[in-house]
Amino acid sequence: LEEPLIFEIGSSNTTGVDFADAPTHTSRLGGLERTAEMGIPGLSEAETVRHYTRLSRQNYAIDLGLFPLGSCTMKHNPRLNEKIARMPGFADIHPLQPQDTVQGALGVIDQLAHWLITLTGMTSVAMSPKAGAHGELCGILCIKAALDARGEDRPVVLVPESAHGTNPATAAFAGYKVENIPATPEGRVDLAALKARLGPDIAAVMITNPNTCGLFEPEMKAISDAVHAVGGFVYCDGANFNAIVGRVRPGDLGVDAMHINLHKTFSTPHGGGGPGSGPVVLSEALAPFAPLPFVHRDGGAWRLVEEENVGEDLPHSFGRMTAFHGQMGMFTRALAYIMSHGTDGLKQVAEDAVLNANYVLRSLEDVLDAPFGGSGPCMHEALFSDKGFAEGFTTLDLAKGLIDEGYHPMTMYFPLVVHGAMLIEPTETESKAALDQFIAAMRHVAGQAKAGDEALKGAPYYAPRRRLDETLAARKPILAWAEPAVASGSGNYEKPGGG
Amino acid sequence: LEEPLIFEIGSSNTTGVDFADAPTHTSRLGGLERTAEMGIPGLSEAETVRHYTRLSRQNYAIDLGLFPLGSCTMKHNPRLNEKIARMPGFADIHPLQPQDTVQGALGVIDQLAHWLITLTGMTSVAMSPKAGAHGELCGILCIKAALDARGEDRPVVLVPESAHGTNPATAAFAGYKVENIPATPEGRVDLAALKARLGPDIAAVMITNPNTCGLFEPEMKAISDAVHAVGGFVYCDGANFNAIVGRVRPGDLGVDAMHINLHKTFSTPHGGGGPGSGPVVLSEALAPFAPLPFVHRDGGAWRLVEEENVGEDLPHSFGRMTAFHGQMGMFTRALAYIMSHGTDGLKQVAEDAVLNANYVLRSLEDVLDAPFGGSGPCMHEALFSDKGFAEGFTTLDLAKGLIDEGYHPMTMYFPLVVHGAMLIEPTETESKAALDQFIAAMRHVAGQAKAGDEALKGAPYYAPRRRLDETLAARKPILAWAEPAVASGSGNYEKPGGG
Amino acid sequence: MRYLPLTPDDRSEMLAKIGAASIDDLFIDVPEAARLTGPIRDLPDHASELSVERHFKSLSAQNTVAGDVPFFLGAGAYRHHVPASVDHLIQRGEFLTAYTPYQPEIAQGTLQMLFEFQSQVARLFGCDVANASMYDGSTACWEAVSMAARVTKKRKAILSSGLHPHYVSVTRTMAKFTRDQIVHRDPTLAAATDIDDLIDAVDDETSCVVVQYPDILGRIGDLSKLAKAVHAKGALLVAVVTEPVALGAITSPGEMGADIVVGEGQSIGVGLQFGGPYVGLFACQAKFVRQMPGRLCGETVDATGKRGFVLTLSTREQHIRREKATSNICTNSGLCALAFSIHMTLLGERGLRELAALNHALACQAADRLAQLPGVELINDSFFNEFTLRLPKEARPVVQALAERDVLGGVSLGRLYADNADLQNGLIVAVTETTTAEDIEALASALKEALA
Amino acid sequence: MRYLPLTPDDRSEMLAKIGAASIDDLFIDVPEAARLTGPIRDLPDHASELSVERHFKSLSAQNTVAGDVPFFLGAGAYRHHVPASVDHLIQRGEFLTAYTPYQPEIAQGTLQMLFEFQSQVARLFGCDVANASMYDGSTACWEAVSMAARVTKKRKAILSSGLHPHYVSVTRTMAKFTRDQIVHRDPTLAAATDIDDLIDAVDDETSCVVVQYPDILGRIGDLSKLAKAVHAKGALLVAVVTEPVALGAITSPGEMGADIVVGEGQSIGVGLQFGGPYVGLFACQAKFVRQMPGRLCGETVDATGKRGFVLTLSTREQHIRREKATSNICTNSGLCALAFSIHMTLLGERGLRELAALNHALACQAADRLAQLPGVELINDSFFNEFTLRLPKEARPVVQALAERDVLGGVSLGRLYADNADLQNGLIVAVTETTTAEDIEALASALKEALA
Repeated sequence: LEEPLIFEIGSSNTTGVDFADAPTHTSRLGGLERTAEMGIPGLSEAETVRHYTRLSRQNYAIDLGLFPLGSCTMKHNPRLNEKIARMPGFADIHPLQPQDTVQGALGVIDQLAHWLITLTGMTSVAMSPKAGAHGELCGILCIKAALDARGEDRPVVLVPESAHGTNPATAAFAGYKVENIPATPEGRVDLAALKARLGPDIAAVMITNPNTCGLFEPEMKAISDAVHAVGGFVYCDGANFNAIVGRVRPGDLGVDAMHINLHKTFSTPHGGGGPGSGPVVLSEALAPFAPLPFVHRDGGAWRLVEEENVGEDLPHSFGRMTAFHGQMGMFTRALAYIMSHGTDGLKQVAEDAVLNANYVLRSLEDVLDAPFGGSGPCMHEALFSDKGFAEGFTTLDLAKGLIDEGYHPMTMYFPLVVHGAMLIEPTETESKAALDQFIAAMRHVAGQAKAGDEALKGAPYYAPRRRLDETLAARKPILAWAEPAVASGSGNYEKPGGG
Repeated sequence: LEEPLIFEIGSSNTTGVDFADAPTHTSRLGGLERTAEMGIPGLSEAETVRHYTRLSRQNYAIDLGLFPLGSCTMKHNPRLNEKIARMPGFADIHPLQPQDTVQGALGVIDQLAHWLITLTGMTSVAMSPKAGAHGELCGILCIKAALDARGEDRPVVLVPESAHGTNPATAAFAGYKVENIPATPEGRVDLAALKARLGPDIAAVMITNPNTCGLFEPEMKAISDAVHAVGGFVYCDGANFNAIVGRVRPGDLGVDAMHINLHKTFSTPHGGGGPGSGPVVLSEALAPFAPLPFVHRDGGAWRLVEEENVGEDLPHSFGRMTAFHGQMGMFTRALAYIMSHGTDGLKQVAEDAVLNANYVLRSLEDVLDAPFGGSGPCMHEALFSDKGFAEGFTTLDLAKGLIDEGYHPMTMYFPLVVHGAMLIEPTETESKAALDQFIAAMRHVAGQAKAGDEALKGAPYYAPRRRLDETLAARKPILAWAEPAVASGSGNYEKPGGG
Repeated sequence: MRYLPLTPDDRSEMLAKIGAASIDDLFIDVPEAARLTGPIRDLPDHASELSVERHFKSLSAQNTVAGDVPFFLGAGAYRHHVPASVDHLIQRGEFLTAYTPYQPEIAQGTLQMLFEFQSQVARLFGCDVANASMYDGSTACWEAVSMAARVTKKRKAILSSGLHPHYVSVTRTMAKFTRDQIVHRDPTLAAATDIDDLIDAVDDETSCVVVQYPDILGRIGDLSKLAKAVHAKGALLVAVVTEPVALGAITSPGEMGADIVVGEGQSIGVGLQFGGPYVGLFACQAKFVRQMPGRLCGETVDATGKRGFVLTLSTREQHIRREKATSNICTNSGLCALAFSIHMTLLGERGLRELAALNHALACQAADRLAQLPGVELINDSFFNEFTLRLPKEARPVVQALAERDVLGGVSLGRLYADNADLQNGLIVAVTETTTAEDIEALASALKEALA
Repeated sequence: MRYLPLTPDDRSEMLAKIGAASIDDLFIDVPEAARLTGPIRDLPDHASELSVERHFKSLSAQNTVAGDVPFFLGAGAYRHHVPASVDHLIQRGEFLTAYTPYQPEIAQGTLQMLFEFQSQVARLFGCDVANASMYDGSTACWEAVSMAARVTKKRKAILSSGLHPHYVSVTRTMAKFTRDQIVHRDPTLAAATDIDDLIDAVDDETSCVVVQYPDILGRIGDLSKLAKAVHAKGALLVAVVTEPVALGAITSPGEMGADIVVGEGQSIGVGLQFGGPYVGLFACQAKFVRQMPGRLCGETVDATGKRGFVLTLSTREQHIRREKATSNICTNSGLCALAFSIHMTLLGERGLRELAALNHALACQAADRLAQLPGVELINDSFFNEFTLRLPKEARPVVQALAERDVLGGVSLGRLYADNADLQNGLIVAVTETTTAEDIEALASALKEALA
């Protein structure tokens, strides 16, 4: 059964919520009482539950199977963390309650901050960024504020070719000119080329380490030293921190700022696209410029530093990035994750993540080209290219074929430095049996792509939808529902009962 | 992907639960320390979540669609009730806590008891029965105890041909001889035949009203009077109470005992087969014999009447039917349901249940034989027969065809008085659009059965499994997992990775 | 009404299709005199979710929550930590809102789970087969007595004095009507179980001997000799396990020769819930399978040869056999069985053993600590996670006094055996992995005060 | 470790396949000096679920839960009753543990939901299109300012004095780096909004005027004239809605001519959560769609012609455009958008109107009751569910005093405008359907005491 839209089954006059009668009163709405109908449909509770239950079943999810998206780190989301986030003392408190009435919540923020600083070997952490890209922005703004404080106007940020798209976008959003750093044939930052470009116009270098080719940057400290030597700062994209957590501290490598995607390393659920949370750890040089608000331990009590009392604590703060104090619901989950794993568990996370990725790399390199496979072990993700595919067969075809094998595809066409890139990150929460099953599926579709099996071009066949026309969607955008008479695009819909 | 058994993917040495280390101690296990391995497999949490999530997706459920099982009353299960049942004051209290510490829980039981008595017009209610059949047993035992108290030994219970299987089984389980009462051609109890059989050997008559043909017994009061006239009791199977809740009180019809399936009328979730809950309302004549325990309101406090203090309150109680006090988790849900609906809502429940069933009856009677369709309106379920199907085509075929249309089949081959019976109960929580869609599907498969479409014999084609070999299962029962080398029945299984 | 989707317009259209003028026309079979008009007495109209939730929140707050205080109650219901994933999974709509799996093609989720559950229970109990669950331990116990009578064609059941008194009550109630003979006496506050007495009591009329393991006072007795004695008389040994976690630490009844092993599965996955719903476990050796009560799930193949599962051997059941069924049972405790099975899968054998070891170790600590109190005597020389103390005074008011100090200190034997003067000073104390050292100290100190 | 499935045997086998002697061989790229050996400072080994849960339970208990006391806080975050089915549905693993729907064939659940969400938000705000959500209202507000600059190619934004001060802060912070010009002053405790001032202030350099509706003090101003004035200068009108429930009672900004309407969606479905995660709403008129930030879901067809949904117009986004993107945003607030959309579906237009009517009625009751207190003055002559009182003394310590009486009595303007002496006596009081008559009385009486 196809699931119709709520607009096709609901009505403005139906509701799934009952209310007490409103007491009589004289309206004081400034003369702006709503008169026109909005056209927002309602459903009874039974219909609502069924609609969203059915919709959900058209999704792939970690709870259904391995989710090998490189750089996205789709690992198991512990249900304990969901339970904790819903405790009334965290879920049902207002961000502007008097601080005495939210000491436990401030304690969660401070405890998580403590572990993030400890794990990264940095000086402080800004907790309020709402997601990874927001954290990047926070880090770049700290750098800009620090340079402003020095009275320097450095216009350029250097970003490797292989960086996440958010890196150049963030630097540009903050007003910087973005220049690329080339990669070596081994998939790493070209240190010589970098050094050659460094100078007084360079505000910062943004590096991802482990990088997006799945490799650790062994020259990271040398890079940092070179950047610092010309007065610039080192921003590290922390998306891949889970590969080294408990084993390497970015602070020891000279990093000045790094965001941590709590949904990656610390497994808060991704929720179909968010919410994220992107705390940014900062070096001593950048710590004074961190944004508001902040939690401090002050004797026996936790205290929130906001605009009103910032002077004493953070005179150089660059300001506020968001209303309120950040993603509390993600903080509880991440702290629960850290406590559950502990020292031994976190180290094991990094080890198993890397072990699983290398196992996939070595189990597939005879059937798929691994451009940096010869460089040595990978970190937590294995990178392949489309070299050797039959004429006209692409990474996209292989990915769609994988859907029919029961899997979500890997990250495709990223990093850009590898042709038809396939970036596979199994994560540490997959069992060997699950990996073996996935490897077998990969070998099957790789065989099809290399043999030029025409059936692959039509895949997926067994998903809720066949390949979707993305060009049509962009050329004639239909972004909101309209009555069928108006929106011709809805004409395909068959009314229920047509069975 | 096929989902393997936990025994095929887990191991005795894997666990998804962490524990604190046990403090050192000297074992005092009576010399019976476990030595042998049990062979119970464990999985990590990630694997466990995935296993059960995947398994769940092989089920049909109300949350996915209309569930037209006649007499089973599969209606929407409100999520508020799930939330309430999990409040710590109900979910995390022990049945033997001092009564002062569980006053709110006793209050729930007493409040629910109050509404059940009010809605049925009876004198009291026994709350402890664990399910409908357990409630039947409770009612029959009350009757037996009452007869014992009168010094009468009446060996026979009369049950209509159309009764639920539990009725005769219960009577037999309690030591009674069971005799059938015939039905009239209009699908009702044959009052004349019943009267002819009544006499001093009759302990009770067990009637279902509305009956299992979906019809109200208009002569119910006359039946009760006749039974009472010979000194017998009237047991009413309350499985169909939802059709008349708020509109008819069984107490007004002379009923002496009736169980109420909380998961039917009051929508506690069925959970794939239970738990149920079967409180039994009792007439004045039977109330003194009700089982222990009982909740009484005693001044300002609620008091639990158990073995120790029963003398004063219920000297004639027939005893205890179960450990502790009944299905607390179902009581909270049922009480929340009653309060949520209120007077207007409960009446609407009965009206809409009956309206929906009649709509289905009249929308299908031109394509399916409705044996009692000419008798007038039905109550909350519509009954059809296989009359008119092509040679060799059965109700089972139609049912399996309905699966491919996206529906769970109706109740089949019940009641026994109709050939190839199909009993359809849409319930009040289905919308008209949902009914129309279901009716269209029914018309389609009815057409196939009447036309003798051979494809129907192979249905279902699109379910997680094709028709299963039930004969093989019964002839060579495999009821527990064994290593494949031993249990040849597991030989079909393909190891993961065979992709 | 948020749960009722029909609109007034829908209702009019539908009545028109039916050919009825009003909804009352559909209730014409109800005699005029029996029709209710006007509101239901005292019941207000429908209420918002917010107000219903408030009502229950207020009732909930009137109860002392086990997790909020030092807590030591057991006696047939145990407080264990249930992993959050268990409740998450059982709330999936496809499990929660499914019916009994009579249409196996679209119920493989429930069926495979039941097959796994049966297999877990059979292995846990040391039996060949188990059914797909029953209401609870007490009703499973009666079903076992009833089954033993069917198997042996004898009608005298001997119940151990160590059997939970509620289970004894249920058995007596049922037997009163079926006219089975029940032999039973109350326990005594002694270190040893009554196994030797049972061996003496079993005779040629005996259908079964029912023994609880560990027993109501927490004592653990070796069942091997008893099994031999029972079998020698042509009777069956029925073992009852109210705390299945114990079997992670001690040998199972099935391994010691029990024919039928029943139990209460609440400890694993289900939670306290003030006594219900719980989940009855029922296992036996293979030769008795066709006399088992309740639902059974079995393996088979579908039309294309794929493995699948179905409910089977239903010729034992009421919906097929009607008055000739082995039991009148229809409902099982499916969702609780699911919770049990998920929790057991999370534990696995290793986790179960670790859990059991932790329970036992903490119980040993508690027993030693409490036995130090003046006038307090530990009855047991063997126990798992529960033991019985003899107090220097009646236990019932002591429990009350502890509750007033916000300590839920155990179950008094006076609550369970109101009429037996010899038992009034007995207090059953249960300790699980949820018990902390501070809890034990809190009990010790409150008990000392209460006894002073 | 319960979350890590590899066994020691697995690890050995896998290392052998890889050809590595030990796990350290896989970390050879990490320079020796940077490798950590030994434990993580102060961090104990892994902890049981039970002990982690206890830790958080204890922290949770240190907070005053809004639902446990009379509660009147608003100012950008509102406590509404969220139906239980919302949280049930968002916890379905298929929603909770899915990724961004980049593979549309197996993400139609999330995609169709986003399409429905976009449609709901557009209709609610009176706009043509909405995006698939943003972090929160404050960041959506800055994105709107930034978008207006792109559309108009001008860099001066005029912010209403009624705009939430956190939103002002965020905008100022960002503008400081982008060198946009921001015009803003603090509000005054007057009955009227500053709409007339804004009309006077807009000039040819203005990219946009940003106005909150209802504003931070709860006042409601007609935006129609403002829209005309803004458009006359070639600028855009950006409206900010921090309490979307209000739009069930009053005309939406889009209907009055706003070009971009952004808002905080937390009120509907999401809950308070101490400030996050929330869900930013972003809608605009059709002609601006290609300048929108964030993710967009659009309708299309699959290879067989079936309707389906995809993320679209991604040439605006960072993963395609990199440094030329409209925003650096990657993540949205998908799960909160789902919660919003489910709650909105349950409400429907009828429910939203009923909810809004109830909020307003109770707020009127509260305002009238509190304005009776000696020395207390109601500032607003218009409001929805939130209004501002002028107290006879500084509000901040009064709020503290109320908290000591277990009443969470509102948000003091001193907390929001620490440096503005004129505002220190202001108290913002919010009232929703969760507020009872008893709550209002409790506040009135506690406030009377605190002011005495």
